[in-house]
Amino acid sequence: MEQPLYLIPLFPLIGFLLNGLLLGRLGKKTISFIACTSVGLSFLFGLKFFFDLLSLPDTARIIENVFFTWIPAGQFHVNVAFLLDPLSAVMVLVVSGVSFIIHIYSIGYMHDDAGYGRYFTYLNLFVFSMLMLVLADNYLLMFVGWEGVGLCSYLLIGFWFEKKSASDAGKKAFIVNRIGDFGFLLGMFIIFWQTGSLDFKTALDPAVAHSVFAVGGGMITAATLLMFLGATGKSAQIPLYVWLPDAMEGPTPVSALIHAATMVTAGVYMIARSNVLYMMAPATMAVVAIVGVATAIFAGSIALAQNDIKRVLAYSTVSQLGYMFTACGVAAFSAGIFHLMTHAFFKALLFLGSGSVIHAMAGQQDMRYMGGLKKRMPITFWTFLIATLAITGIPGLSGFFSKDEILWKSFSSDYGSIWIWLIGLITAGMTAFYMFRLVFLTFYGEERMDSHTREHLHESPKVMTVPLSILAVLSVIGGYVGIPHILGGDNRFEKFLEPVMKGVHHSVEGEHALASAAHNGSTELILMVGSVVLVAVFIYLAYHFYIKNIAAAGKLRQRFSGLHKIIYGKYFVDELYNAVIVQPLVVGSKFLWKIFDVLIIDGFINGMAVIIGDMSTGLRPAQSGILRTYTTIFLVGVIVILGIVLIFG
Amino acid sequence: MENQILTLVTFFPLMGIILLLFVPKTRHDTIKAVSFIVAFINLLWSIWMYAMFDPVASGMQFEVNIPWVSGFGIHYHLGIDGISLLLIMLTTILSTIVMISSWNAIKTGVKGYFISMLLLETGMIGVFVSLDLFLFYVFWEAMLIPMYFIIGVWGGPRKIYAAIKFVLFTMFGSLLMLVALLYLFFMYHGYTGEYTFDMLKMYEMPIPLGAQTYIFLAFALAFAIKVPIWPFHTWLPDAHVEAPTAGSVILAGVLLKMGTYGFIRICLPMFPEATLQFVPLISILAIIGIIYGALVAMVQRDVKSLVAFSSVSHLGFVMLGMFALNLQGMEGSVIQMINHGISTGALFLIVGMIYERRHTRMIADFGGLSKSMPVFSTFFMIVTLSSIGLPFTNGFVGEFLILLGTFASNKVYAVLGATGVILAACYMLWMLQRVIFGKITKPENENLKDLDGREKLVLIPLVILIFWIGIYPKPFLRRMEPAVNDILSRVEQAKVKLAEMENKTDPVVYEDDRQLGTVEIEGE
Amino acid sequence: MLDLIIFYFAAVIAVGAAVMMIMQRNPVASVLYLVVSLVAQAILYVQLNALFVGALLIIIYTGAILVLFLFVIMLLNLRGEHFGGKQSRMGRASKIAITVILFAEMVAIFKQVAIPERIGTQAAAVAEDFGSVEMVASHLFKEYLYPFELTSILLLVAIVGAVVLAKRDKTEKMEDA
Amino acid sequence: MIPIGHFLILSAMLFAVGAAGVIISRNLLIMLMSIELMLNAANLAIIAFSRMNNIVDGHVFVFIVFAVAAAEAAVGLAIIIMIFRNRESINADNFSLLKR
Repeated sequence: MEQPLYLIPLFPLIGFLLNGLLLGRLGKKTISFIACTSVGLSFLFGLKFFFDLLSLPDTARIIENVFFTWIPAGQFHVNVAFLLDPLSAVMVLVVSGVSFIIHIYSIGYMHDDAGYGRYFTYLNLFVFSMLMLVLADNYLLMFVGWEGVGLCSYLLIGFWFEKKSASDAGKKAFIVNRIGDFGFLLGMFIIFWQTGSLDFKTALDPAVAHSVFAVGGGMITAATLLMFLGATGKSAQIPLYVWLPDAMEGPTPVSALIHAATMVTAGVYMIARSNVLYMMAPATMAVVAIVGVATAIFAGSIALAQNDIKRVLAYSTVSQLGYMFTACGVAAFSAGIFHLMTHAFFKALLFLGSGSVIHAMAGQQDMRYMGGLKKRMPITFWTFLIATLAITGIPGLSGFFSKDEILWKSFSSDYGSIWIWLIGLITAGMTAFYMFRLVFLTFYGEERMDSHTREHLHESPKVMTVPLSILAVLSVIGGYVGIPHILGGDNRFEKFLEPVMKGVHHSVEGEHALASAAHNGSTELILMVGSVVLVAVFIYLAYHFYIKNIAAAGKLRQRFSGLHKIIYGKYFVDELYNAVIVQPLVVGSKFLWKIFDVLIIDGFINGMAVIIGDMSTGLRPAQSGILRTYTTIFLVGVIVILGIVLIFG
Repeated sequence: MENQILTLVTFFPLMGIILLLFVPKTRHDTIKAVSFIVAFINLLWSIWMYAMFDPVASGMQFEVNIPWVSGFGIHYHLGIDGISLLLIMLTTILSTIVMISSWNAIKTGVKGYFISMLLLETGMIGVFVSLDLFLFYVFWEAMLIPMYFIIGVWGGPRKIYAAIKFVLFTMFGSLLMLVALLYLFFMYHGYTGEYTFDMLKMYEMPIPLGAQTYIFLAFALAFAIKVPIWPFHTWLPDAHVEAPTAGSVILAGVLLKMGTYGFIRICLPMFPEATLQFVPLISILAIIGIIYGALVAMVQRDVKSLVAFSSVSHLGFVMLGMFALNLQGMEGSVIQMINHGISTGALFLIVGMIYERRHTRMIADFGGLSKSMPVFSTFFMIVTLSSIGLPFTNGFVGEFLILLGTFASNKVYAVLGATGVILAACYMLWMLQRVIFGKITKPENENLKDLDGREKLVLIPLVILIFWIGIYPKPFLRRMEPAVNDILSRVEQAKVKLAEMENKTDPVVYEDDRQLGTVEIEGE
Repeated sequence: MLDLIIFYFAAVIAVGAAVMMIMQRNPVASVLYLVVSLVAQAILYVQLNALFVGALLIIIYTGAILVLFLFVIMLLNLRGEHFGGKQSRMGRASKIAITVILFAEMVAIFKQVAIPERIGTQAAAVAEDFGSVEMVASHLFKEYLYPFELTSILLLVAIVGAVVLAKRDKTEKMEDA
Repeated sequence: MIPIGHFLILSAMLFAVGAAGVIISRNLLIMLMSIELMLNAANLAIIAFSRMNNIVDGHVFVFIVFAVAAAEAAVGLAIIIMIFRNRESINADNFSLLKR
């Protein structure tokens, strides 16, 4: 079915161009009107096409829109073309919906900022790029969005460019992402030269893929691993997660939109999109699952000891993204996307809530100087609490359904194992602990801020609290589209995505996993209850340390001061990268320049020049400058030549 | 008229010089206006030519072939295919832009400067249209002279050193080329009894492998110095740093392309067997250039020399793609030539603009310009990003096709080459951060004037091209495809021939070689 | 016989005047000796049936070039100290030796290279109008038209060059100001 | 009649005298005159050969040489005037700036 899908990304692009080209000439109202309307329109068009899609029969749920030929070179041929299938429909709705809410929120949050117009310009560009990413019908166009969102992330992290830490963070994000993109590029090359196309239709056709790749073969493993490298960059997984915590230098709505809800999930989307290929490379699947779960617990543990409210959330995001990759790694792609969606709601809410807090605290981000905000900012508090409950997986809220499905799949799937499940479970406990630590430190207890800040504490304006409320609602109900069978639901979300997950159904193992899932109903229930109990225990622990017995936390910290130092220092990974990669590169480059270029190559050249120059100096007296000497020598020369002619001629 | 379009485009700037001779040297504005108008009209001619160019036909178009020095078989033989068409367009566009950009920068010797610029334009276009080796050589050398003066007279503090280094490096290579060219001349006579320098005829000459190797090396060295391929690059940073802005733009934008064009026009189709043998060597040097240029660029303190080293890196990509010897790689290589001309040219213009304001190019002297010069910073960022190769800018199309092609021919090369993509982001963004981001630390930077209308006029066409090639490169790719296919078919034939030769054990090659030796003596 | 006498007469005057010319310290005297030498050479031209060219020689040289020399000498108002002192005897002797060797070699070359029988003997009779104005002119304006036109450009350039060189440097002063 | 060889030897002699003038004299004017003399010596040879071969083209060459000589004298004298103006001398040995 052909539909004008380009309407979805078109409006943010127009908004970007309008705001960008007329920068500095528009009033704040106009700017925000343009920006919000454009994103709102694309959300509406997204909805329209989503319902168009629903009206189609299950098996034919694909809307296409070929725009023009982008790069033709011999057999290589790539279009600018869009594709809407259930997977991208989910993404489009999440992206444009959350973006719209955050745009509204930003009107309030950024109101007093000097770079108001610039901010919305970048934000619209981001939405455009992200929609390109999810709507693309081939890998290359997806890569355009992929890099485009990276660029916007760079611009928005470094939004307050006068702060060196901000522009540093932006640069770091871009370069680390580039390392991932390097993998993405090479992965694309393999896919193109093997399947002859970068179009999803061809390259991701199971029949084509099976005809050119051997299951578990070197080529497919290399391709998927390289693509996964791209995903680790964009979605902040080990070893390329380091940029995301630093990315918190950007304005908080940006952290909510880009670094929690949408951009960082692009890697998950990409892997889910390429499920056909991933399912053919079991080795890669194992790597994905292990990296995912390792990142989850690693980042979760770092989050335990951070004091900056946004950093806790950032590490939490890394950790939750780890969950999503774990899901992909155990072939539960739709569970990963499900978690992606619920996470987008509650994590955006958490960030916006923290933004509201920071706004009220006049920029203070350190939780040690907060406390007792519950009374002063009730709406923020309640919405924040809902999101916290959602992320910890309290039954009935969205996070519960998605997280539990991942844990169950990692236990039951043939690709999973009990160890992955166990680590995932511990991470869930950690999540509960650090999230409630955050809530208790921020909203409960005594007010630790200075008196000046205290006087100015206030609830945020409506333009900020209404988005919070909307997201809170979504955080609660977002999970009900995918109630698992065991709880009496029929997991409509997974069913809806089924046509895209061709790889899962194509491979025998996948079917087997599904079958076993249906059979072990009681196990699933037991595990579910177990994880809820564990979460409750950790919430109590947080309550114990940060409300009831504050001294105990300090004692504990002293007791394990070494461990605390390591965790607080984020395992010193940044320092390690700096010492092992960055410094040698800089020093080596200086060596190449000063020693190799200047000393050796130029030394050789200039040395030749000096030698010739010295030889010439030796001959210089011959050039006396006296005209008659020259003519005399000239005549003697003539005589000699004539003589030679006479004698030998 | 249609038949003479190439002659017109090539020599129209010379007409401008004649006009300029009648303008008194104190009337600066008239001189500038005349040169700009001449360059602009030439741009219009070239656009007309572009419009008339048949995009699907293979072979040369607008051919002109009249005897020049008939005694030696030298012909005035011009003609273009898709590759040279694009390079000519690049030349005329950059030349026009450079005329505007030099408006305020040049204060002394204005007349001589603009005469040199116009002469340079003729020389550059001449190289791209010549189909006669002798004519090619004449233009190749002719363009050295104005460039020498532009660097040596209107350059920076070490201008003489830089100018002489530039000329000596180039001359060293081109003398070898001259020898090789004469060798070919006599060899062709030996085969057919006809004296000619005609490239198209030389394409058809079966050159024995042994001789090909040496001639290829001689030509390749001349071109490699011009490109420049590592390790022949050290003249480039010096020349760029010392040259005036316009000189740098033309140098990076067009002059370097003459080297790569030489490879594509002469080395590949004329010596395909030798080319195949030298693929590993050139590819490895290109990769070293990519990585080395990027690394060294990273630690530069002068913005201009940073951009100069980034050129080494980018030209490494061009060479890598070309020697992938497949359609994607070579098309990417050609489009990357254009891209590099646009992006790096724009970067040099931008550096020049800031230099006019602050009279320094040291990175450490800047910082926070985004605050005082937002428009400037926006342009700077766009151009930098295109240089990094962000999708939907021109750089991406080129780099992607190059790496795609290289991947098909050799995976290791592609992987190594792709690291350049990462490093490009490193050095460019680091530079960007130190120049336009951060706090304003130097009081001089606080009240800098943002770009005026003239400067915007200079940059906007380039930015439009950056996005045009990035988003809709089809018109360009389509025009070059027949030409690239022509060249590749020659290389393919050579592949078959080499394979046959390996199967047969009798030394055909050596017999040919001996025959050649006698032929040569006859010729002399 | 008469021819031979005239030849020797003119030859001796030509060489003698030339030698005197280079021996003079005063340029005015040199010019006059050069005139004498050239007139003698003109006689030899006539003997070689080159009547027109011989006439040109006198007109152009004595009439134009040497007058130009005299003008310049008068203009410069030269005095003795401008000419420089004497030079060493050794230097002069060696230089004379060089010229003598040069002469000898040239003679030897003529002997060796040119066809002896034709050089040694008198040339064959030529057409009546050989060397006449008409004949030279028809060659000049038919076969050698381009070189002739080029010559005029050469003269033009020389005039411009001479004017530029000899005039006082006004432009430099203007640039200084 | 006179054998051509006589003229050639005379021409050589005049040429040698001119050359001697150039290398011996220090007076720039006389050097210039010597050059004129050498040109005329060559002219004489050309005329002689022309007569010998019965080709009148030689006369045309002589004609062109006259033009060259005139041009040369004009430029040469202009240079001498300029030098004299700047340096108050026409002694060739005084102009050895190249040596430094």
